[in-house]
Amino acid sequence: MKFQIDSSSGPHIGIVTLTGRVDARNCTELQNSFMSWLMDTSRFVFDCSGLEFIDSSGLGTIVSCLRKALDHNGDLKLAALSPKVSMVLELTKASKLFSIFPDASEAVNSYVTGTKE
Amino acid sequence: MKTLIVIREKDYGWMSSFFPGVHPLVVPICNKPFIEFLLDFAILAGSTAVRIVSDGSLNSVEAYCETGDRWGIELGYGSIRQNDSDETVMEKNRLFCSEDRVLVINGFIFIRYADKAGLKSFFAETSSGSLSRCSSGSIELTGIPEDVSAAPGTLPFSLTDLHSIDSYYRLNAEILTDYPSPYVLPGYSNEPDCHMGRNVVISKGAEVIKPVVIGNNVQIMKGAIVGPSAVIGSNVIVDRESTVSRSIVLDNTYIGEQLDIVGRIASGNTLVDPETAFLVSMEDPHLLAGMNKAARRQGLVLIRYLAHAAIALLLILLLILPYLFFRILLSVTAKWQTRAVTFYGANEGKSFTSALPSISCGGTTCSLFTRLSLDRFPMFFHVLAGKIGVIGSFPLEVKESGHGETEIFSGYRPAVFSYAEAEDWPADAGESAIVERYYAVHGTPAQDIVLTVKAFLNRMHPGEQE
Amino acid sequence: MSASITMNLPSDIRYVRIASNTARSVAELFSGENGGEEGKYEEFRNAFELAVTEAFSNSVRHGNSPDKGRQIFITFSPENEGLTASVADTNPAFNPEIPPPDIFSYPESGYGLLMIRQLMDEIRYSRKDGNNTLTMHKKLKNPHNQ
Amino acid sequence: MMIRERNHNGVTIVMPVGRLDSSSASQFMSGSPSFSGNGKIVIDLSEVDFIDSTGLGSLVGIARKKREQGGDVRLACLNEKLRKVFEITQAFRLFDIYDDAETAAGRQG
Repeated sequence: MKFQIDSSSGPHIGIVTLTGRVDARNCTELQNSFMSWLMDTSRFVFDCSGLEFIDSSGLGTIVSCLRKALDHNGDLKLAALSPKVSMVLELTKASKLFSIFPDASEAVNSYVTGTKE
Repeated sequence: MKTLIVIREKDYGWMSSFFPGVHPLVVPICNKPFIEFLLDFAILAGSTAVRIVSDGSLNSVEAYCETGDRWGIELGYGSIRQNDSDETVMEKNRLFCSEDRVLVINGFIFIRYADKAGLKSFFAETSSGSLSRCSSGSIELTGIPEDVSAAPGTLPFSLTDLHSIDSYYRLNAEILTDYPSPYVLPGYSNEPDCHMGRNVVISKGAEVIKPVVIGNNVQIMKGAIVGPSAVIGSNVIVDRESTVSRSIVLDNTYIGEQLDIVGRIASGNTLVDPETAFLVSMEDPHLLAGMNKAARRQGLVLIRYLAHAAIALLLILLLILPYLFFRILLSVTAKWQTRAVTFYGANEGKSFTSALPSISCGGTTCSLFTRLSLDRFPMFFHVLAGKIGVIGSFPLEVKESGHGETEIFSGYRPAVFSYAEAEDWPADAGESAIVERYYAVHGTPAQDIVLTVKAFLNRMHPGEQE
Repeated sequence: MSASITMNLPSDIRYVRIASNTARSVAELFSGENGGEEGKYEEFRNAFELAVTEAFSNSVRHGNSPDKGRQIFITFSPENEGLTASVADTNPAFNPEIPPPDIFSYPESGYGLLMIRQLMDEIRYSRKDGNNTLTMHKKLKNPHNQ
Repeated sequence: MMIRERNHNGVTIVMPVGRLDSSSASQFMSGSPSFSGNGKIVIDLSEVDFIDSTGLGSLVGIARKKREQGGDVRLACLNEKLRKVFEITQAFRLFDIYDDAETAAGRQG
């Protein structure tokens, strides 16, 4: 789990790189970190290219992160979902809640241009 | 006529990653094991004896088909080796093949036909040789025809390759929409485009959209949508507000609440996207899970009874003094009454009546009474009598209006404590049903003991949890 | 067949056919009394005979001591719509969980337990007071087709 | 254990008679000179009505020895009972199994 601010294109966008698994064991860590990241920005891109597995508690955490970002007038966009992770998102209907992009840079650009997906 | 079915590991090996531990010949297509399609075809073609030969293990195929008695044919099995040519295969089975005409079904192929009646005469009259071929197999005839004078022109059947999970998925869909009737498993109710097995419970507010095939012992819960184009195996629960369409759900699968299964194959805890062949194994039993068949086995009934009776006895011994104390205390002040309540029993039509104490007092006395579960004390004796469990479903009261009967599901096992109480699940009937159903299929006697203790403690500290 | 049948045999491979034939007779009696018309339960009988034979040979083989007095105790009992056989000996303890041999290395032995496991519905091994007991159960009906 | 031998197209067909079990397997293994050397042989099992793991082990042993020496063994005429043993032990993967001994012998050599 890595966090960096991308301001190359203007607005501060928090890019979170998720790797490995997001599950019951480490989702609290993500939840807590997200609260501190919210101090810096409310616009997020979760780069999931290295994310191999997500379970329902991980999913719940990401959805709650989205809710918090929206509460702060921001957004949380997902990028580079592996087919397996996107199957879990579709299964649980979570895919309907997020804007999903094929890669992180497209997700970042969408904040600038305002395009949706 | 006889039929020789030749099936090699190289043709079906791809199946093992999607259906681990299941022989491809018994993998179901529209709920009917693949081998039955082949046997049906062999029988329609006029065969009285069939031999299945493979370079892989046929153990589970044999366990399923046995000697072929069920189909009224003589069924045998044989072994070949990996690199055997088709010619060698024929030599190894020479005695089987010598006397008669032999139809050789070679490869992992599905045979499609529309006209059942014409097959027999076709195979009797057609001259020997290769009849049809596709990339994963072929159909051939050997031996002398009975009568070639009326040699028919066009083939009354066609072959479909089974070479990828996508081809398996599409075959299911095609059979479902285009040719259901010749292939449906006997015993299914046959409404057009809607074939259902025994003991299918479709809850109020659930929707079934044709075409569908649904197996035995299936529960489709409130608000769930099944179909169009869904194949649901046996022993499947589609829980509340979930959607299963353009999908295949294999036997013994639990599908959790509020899920979308669209264009997928679900089997136990795995989910497959047939198009990309990606497979996800869920670790979360509340999403997708395999159903524990062992828990339903007869052998466990006794063990379960013993576990439940033991814990009931323990609780009786623990609670008898407080119970008597309350009883005497409250009887003196005329606040003790009993009310006979009749509940639905676990078996259909059976019910049991328990004289439950109803106390009319407020405050701490009353709360202590329920906290110690003394309000259910007389029910423990029903556990000893084997009528109910110590943990299971909320017992449903038999009412004059007949209300409640619709709520009874096949896994309903009334008990003193409910799984919902153990899991501290919302007490609303619809909500608690999820947990109860989940454990009805997954519970083990050991788990039951732990959950009973949990339920007992949860009742002791109401409202202290989140 | 309603009661259990017990026999003691010397731990000597020459007695294997007695174990084998008795197992078959017991299986025939049991299946015959439970509605087995001719041939119907042939597979049950074959499997039961073979599994008991394997268990007996295993016991003889593992008791490789010169102590000629050793005995093997076999008990047959009807149980839960099936037949149970237990084979007990006083040999050193063995590990019943040994993995099956790799067939492509042409193993000349080691098939015994694998076969018992495949043929029977349930097997249990216990070690108590210097005795090994292998208990095997086979249901009369095929559990797949009920 | 009795062992009969015959010849078909120059191939030895060995036919054990009786039970192939732990009390007869070692006798069977030393029962025919054709079990060693680089010749190709067929073992006709039509007269074997019982085989156990030791009996199976002896067949595997003969096959291994023959193949190491450049020969081969084919099996013929397994009844249901025997076939089951080959099936559950996976031994079918090691052997060429024929319906009849003559066909097994026929195209060799």
